[in-house]
Amino acid sequence: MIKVLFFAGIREALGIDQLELELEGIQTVRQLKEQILKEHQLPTLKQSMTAINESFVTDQEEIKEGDTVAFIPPVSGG
Amino acid sequence: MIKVLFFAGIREALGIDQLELELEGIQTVRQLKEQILKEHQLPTLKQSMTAINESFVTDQEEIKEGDTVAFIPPVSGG
Amino acid sequence: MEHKLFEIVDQPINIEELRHKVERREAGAITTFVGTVREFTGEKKTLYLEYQAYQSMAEKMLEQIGHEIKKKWPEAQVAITHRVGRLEIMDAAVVIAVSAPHRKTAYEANEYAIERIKEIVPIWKKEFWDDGTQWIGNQLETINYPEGKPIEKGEF
Amino acid sequence: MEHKLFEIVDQPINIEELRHKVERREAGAITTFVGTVREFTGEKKTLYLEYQAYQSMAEKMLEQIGHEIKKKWPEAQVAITHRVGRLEIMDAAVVIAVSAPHRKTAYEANEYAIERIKEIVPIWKKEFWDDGTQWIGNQLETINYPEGKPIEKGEF
Repeated sequence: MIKVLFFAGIREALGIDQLELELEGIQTVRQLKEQILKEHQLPTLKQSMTAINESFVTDQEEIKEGDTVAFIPPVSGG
Repeated sequence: MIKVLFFAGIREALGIDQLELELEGIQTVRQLKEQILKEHQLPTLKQSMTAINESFVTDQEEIKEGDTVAFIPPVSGG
Repeated sequence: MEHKLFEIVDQPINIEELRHKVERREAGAITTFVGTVREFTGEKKTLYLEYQAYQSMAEKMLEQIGHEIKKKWPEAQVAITHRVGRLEIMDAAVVIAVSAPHRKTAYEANEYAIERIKEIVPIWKKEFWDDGTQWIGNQLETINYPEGKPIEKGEF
Repeated sequence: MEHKLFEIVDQPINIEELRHKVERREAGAITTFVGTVREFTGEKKTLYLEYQAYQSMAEKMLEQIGHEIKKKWPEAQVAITHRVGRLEIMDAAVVIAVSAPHRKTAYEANEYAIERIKEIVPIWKKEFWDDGTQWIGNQLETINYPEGKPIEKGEF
């Protein structure tokens, strides 16, 4: 199981702020994104950065059992 | 009559913060400085700027009856 | 530590308190930056804003900015608080306080902090206008994240 | 005018009040600079300071700096207060508050103000150490006033 967190526009588009899912063949951030995009229209997801366990990672990063993956749309704090 | 104001190190060296004097032949800031230096040891006066009626002037500036002349040693506010 | 130097809060920010966090006898200069909700952006009139954060990561990223500053300006002391939730016009969204022995450092480190906040801290702003709402994207518009990863500064 | 934007005072400076003087709905950024009494300058330990001002001219020069800023950054709003008399370590000697629609202006105009204060405002600092006292001269040490007149910026 991994936990996936959604924020801002993505959260609003999906109507949920997080979900838990089984890895089942998903090994990298890229594969997780593709999986989600298969099921949802989420143009902002492509522009988003990704964090695993609160650290930014690239699309090549491996996801491990128990990880918390967060999609970080372009930030606008400050 | 003109009024002359002293500040900081100059005030301390002279022991007075202002004096009034007759112009009597003094026409410019330079002449006033020379007059004061004749009577007092004031090395800081040479490095000082001068203000007449609260505006900076050069040593060539003419002093007129009723003016307030202030010697402004290098400033150190802030 | 008596108080948190890097914080996400959902209440009004106490600016005085931020400054007190960085005050010390070694300091000759303290700068504060207050980012406030502006009514107009061009012709567009903002009614109010909503900020959302990935709180735990946002505080971690603020701390990272603190480390980056410590490395670039070892004599600087910095505290940052960002507010989330609904904010009205003129409310403070973010406050940055920096103390340093000399003023140049206090200005530079402070400006560095706000620039980095706009790059790496997971906080998002939603604008509410008369005629709609929008989540605001990267306001810098100049940044390119190759492969979705932000540019690293220093070794962090 | 409700309150004075440029002031010399002989009491502790209310920093909050300075910020309130420049707050407005058009502002998205407010910077404050607080110049504080530092305990050590190199090895030398300061016990306390005394500031003296040519008060009427000093306020006039602070206003001039305000005009210079208005000319360089028309959207900036600035307030400056300088304190005189005896100041202890950590006391605020000068506070500069600047608001602007955008942050860059708020930082730049603020730093410009403190640099100009150190050039043209008739205020002097006397340091009190364990082993003596001294009136401090121009701390910038880089400025040359031909014929004793400060460099003019803009048309003022």
